[in-house]
Amino acid sequence: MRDGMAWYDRLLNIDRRWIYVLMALVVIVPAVRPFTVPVGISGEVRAVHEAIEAQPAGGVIHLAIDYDPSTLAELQPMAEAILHQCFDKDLRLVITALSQFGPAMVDELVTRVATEHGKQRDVHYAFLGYKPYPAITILAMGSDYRVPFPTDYYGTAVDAIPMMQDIHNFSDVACVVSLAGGNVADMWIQYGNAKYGVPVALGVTGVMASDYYPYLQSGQIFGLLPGVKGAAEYESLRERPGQASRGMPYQVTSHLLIIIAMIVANVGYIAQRRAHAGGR
Amino acid sequence: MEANWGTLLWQGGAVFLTLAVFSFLYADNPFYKFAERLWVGVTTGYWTMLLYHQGFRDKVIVPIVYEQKWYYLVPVLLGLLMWFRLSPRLGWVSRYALGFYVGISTGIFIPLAFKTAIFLQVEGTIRPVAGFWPAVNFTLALIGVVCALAYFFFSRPHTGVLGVMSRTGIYTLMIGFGAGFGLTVMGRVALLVQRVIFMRDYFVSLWGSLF
Amino acid sequence: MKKQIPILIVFVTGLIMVLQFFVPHAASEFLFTYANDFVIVIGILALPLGIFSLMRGTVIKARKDPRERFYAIVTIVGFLVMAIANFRRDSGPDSLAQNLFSYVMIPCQATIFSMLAFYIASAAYRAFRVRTWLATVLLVTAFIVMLRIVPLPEPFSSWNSSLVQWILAVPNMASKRAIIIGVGLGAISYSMKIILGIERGYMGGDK
Amino acid sequence: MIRAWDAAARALRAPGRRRKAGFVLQRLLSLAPLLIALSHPIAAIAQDSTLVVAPLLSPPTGLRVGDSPDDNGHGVLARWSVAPDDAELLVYEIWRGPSPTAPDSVWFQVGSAPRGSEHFVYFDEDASAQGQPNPAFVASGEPIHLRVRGRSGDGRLTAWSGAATGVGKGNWFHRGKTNILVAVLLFGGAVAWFINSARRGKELYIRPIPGLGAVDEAIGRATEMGTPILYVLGTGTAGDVATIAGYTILSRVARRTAEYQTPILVPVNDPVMLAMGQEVVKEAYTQAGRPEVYRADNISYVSAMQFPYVAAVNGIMRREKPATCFYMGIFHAESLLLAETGSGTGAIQISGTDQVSQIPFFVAATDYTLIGEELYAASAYLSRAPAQLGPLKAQDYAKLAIILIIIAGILALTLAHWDGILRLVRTPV
Repeated sequence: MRDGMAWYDRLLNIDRRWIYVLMALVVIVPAVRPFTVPVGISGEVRAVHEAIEAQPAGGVIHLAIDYDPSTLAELQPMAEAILHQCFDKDLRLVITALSQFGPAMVDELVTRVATEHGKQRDVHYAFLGYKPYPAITILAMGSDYRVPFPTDYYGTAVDAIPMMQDIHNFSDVACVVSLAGGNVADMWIQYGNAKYGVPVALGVTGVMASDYYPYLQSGQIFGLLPGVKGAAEYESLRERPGQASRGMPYQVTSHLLIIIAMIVANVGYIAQRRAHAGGR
Repeated sequence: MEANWGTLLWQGGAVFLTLAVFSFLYADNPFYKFAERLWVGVTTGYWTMLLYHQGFRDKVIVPIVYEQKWYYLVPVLLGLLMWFRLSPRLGWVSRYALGFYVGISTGIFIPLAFKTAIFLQVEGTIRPVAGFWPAVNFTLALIGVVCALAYFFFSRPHTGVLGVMSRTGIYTLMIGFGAGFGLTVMGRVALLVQRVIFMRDYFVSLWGSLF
Repeated sequence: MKKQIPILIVFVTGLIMVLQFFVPHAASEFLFTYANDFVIVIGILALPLGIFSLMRGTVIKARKDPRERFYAIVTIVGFLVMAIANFRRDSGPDSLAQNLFSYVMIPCQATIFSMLAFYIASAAYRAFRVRTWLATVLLVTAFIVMLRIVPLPEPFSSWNSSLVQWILAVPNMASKRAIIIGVGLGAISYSMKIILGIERGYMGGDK
Repeated sequence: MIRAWDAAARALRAPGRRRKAGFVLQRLLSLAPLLIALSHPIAAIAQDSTLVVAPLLSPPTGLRVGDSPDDNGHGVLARWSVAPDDAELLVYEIWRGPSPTAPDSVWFQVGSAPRGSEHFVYFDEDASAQGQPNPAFVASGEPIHLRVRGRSGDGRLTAWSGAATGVGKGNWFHRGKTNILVAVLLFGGAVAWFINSARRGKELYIRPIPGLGAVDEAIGRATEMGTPILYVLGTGTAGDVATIAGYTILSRVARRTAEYQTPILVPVNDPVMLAMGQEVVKEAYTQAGRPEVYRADNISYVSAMQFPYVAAVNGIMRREKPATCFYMGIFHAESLLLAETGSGTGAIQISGTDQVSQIPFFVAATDYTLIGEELYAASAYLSRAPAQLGPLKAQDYAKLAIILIIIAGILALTLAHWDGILRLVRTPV
């Protein structure tokens, strides 16, 4: 042990391995002993929740699940929370997937959640599937869902789907919620909202979020779910903790650790500078 | 839970490798070195066959053998020139292939970069401004962009007005870096959590099948 | 012969590909695909060079140092087993190839990626100090942005969340835009130097 | 068969015969087994039978079909004048048929355009879809027959516009890319101009780049400590400009290490990069007059995949303990994995990348960082050759021009509501 060291020098020279140990601890503790943390709810998340909540039973929501497996970790919890909400409220769902590697994953997710709620395909929800060129597809859906999707994901003619009988285009849905890991989000704003005037809300990854706040201010989107935090907020609005809420304790403890490490280092640094300046 | 011993064994291997890689955090050690060397070997084997199935077959065998597109012999010939690298005296022959490789890549890059890095950025920055606070923020963002670009002026000394702008610019850049750093923590922690849960679940299921 | 012709090849192919961008005709599309396949095929056929280099390095180390022999065997056996296991294009769900992929490659990859959580913490501790004004700005921004995850009492939580939004939408966006534009211009002018044969360091120096 | 269909379709469409239409539909349904193969026309008819409730609105007029510009020949452009009832409509539907006089039943919809539109580009370049010939395929040079009608939000339709015919052909210039072409020519011209004026002996200044001033010191340090130098080119490919910039700096560094006889280790993750790296280092040693010190094995291929590459390079760092590490090129998540390991071994680290998302980690964890464009300016800074410094001047003027265009564009849009400048910089998708 280096005995001659002043306390501030010690703060400045903590072996990085101690930080590794602490980091390991703060993620192992919630894994072994789960606990919950309160989440503050922001207006842009509440807006999405309320828009769906305001629908009467039988109302129609278009859920556009436009992410692919690479951004699944952040966006799947949102999709799940919204599906639960819509099925709880007996809404009807039009579901599309405009990302190339998305459809199989969406099918798996929607079937699972619907089964949980005892909801039937084609009666309570319709999964239309994937078509390339999102911009063109969105434009075409504005005229009629049947133009880009003559049949749904499972090959059923859309005309033969009971739920779709009175649903032709965006004027028949209350709003579009697009969960996107890429620029499909922009296309919903440019074509869905700007051309056809359908209200659009977005769920995006944490990194993308900052690019979409301006659209919130300009009213081109009515709500925004930013990353895992947005998902966790949404889940806590549903009072149904899911993946995102379960992930939050880890995030809180680890962020706190890094913040404390930064404070410790800087307290040491300032004290050291003071001491050296005083000694001279 | 029903135990599938084969799967449990493979998972045990995965847990061992996970711990071996993590052990590098303490210091380099034989376990890490074992995991690293095994991983490098297995990956190279995987990559080789992947390139064979998806690249060599689709871009060499199919066009030449099945579709008789003889002009695909040209890139193949160039690819073979790369092998002259192995000869100390004739290594320079591979430069012919490198010439095509670099020329094609950079030629494709130039107009595309104009589009994505210049035109799309300029288009994204030109927005109408309405309302007081949006106008303030917008002006600040614009000043930020201009000053940060001033930092990248190379052909003039950073003194006078340019000096002030470039100082402002580097501060703007630093705010961007700080934000980028702070934003990334979340995703990295999520990855670590996945690993921890993977190991927890393994030990739980191991315990369950042993007792 | 050794240098002039490759530089000439770079010039001609580069120029053709620049022009190709502006031509939508089907012939131009064909040219693009064909040229792109040049890059892909050269890359594929160069792979034996890589494998040779890896194996040579492994063997040389093992010859020099007996303690390396075990690791050399691990690498070579790993390579051969995985290559043979993947000989068929589609291996079944419980095949050796699939198991090696799921239980060797994936866990190693996920683990080293997740080590970033440790490194990001130690980097924050070590690097974020109030040494200069510039360093302080970096530190304070990172601090504020990280604080958004921590539950704070109201009204601090909403203050912080608005501040973070502002940082992301204004200075952060400005910084990114400027870097992208600067990088774009730098890379374009660099590419032009490459095509014109002024930049030839990548082919071994100026002379 | 087809004729029977046409009769049925006509019966269904004629207003005032709806009851009969229902009857016909019933008869048709009894024929179902026979007709399954023709499910598409059934759907069209069934759909129409529900829609022809109200009297038809008046149709869009003056339909013309011609080649759509700026494409590879698999597209036609339809133009029309909006229907008098445009305000009541939701969309215009564009339908295609085998000939202008073909019966209604064989036409099918190929696209739609929001109300108020007066044109539609019908583009389909796939000759086959899912193994079947694609009926919507637009063959280059063959006539395409189209007609248009409007549809309102509540399902009312306009009558058909007259059919029109056009041919798609491949075009030799994309007019939407004119602005990019002009930019390429102007910028290329400026680069050439400044290279020339520099060669004619005009003194050119270059501002100091902090990271590069430290290169010599860093090499010296490794030499003093008797350790090798590690040079990492990242996880790009030999065709990426940032990676090539990394090679140029490598060639400078290698020449210096040849003089000092300090080994330089270059692990790469791509076989083409391996060949290029050996070429560069070998040449550098030859130019430094020490070809005998060159070791080809020091430039080694490690792994083609990102993370095994990092694992191996991290291993090299801990085992060989290089006193100096360079990271120049394209880096992704590995930036911090490498830089933290390097800092743990106490190495001096100099980094440079064009990847916006990774610069923060290099700034935090390495001693010097070339930020974005500085990576590209490095070769000019190191060589000071006039041909190298000239283009920098062009870059600076381009930056100035960009700043002015942005400001002018915003002012025009905000004060005069004129989007001309914005349209000037807009590029096709």
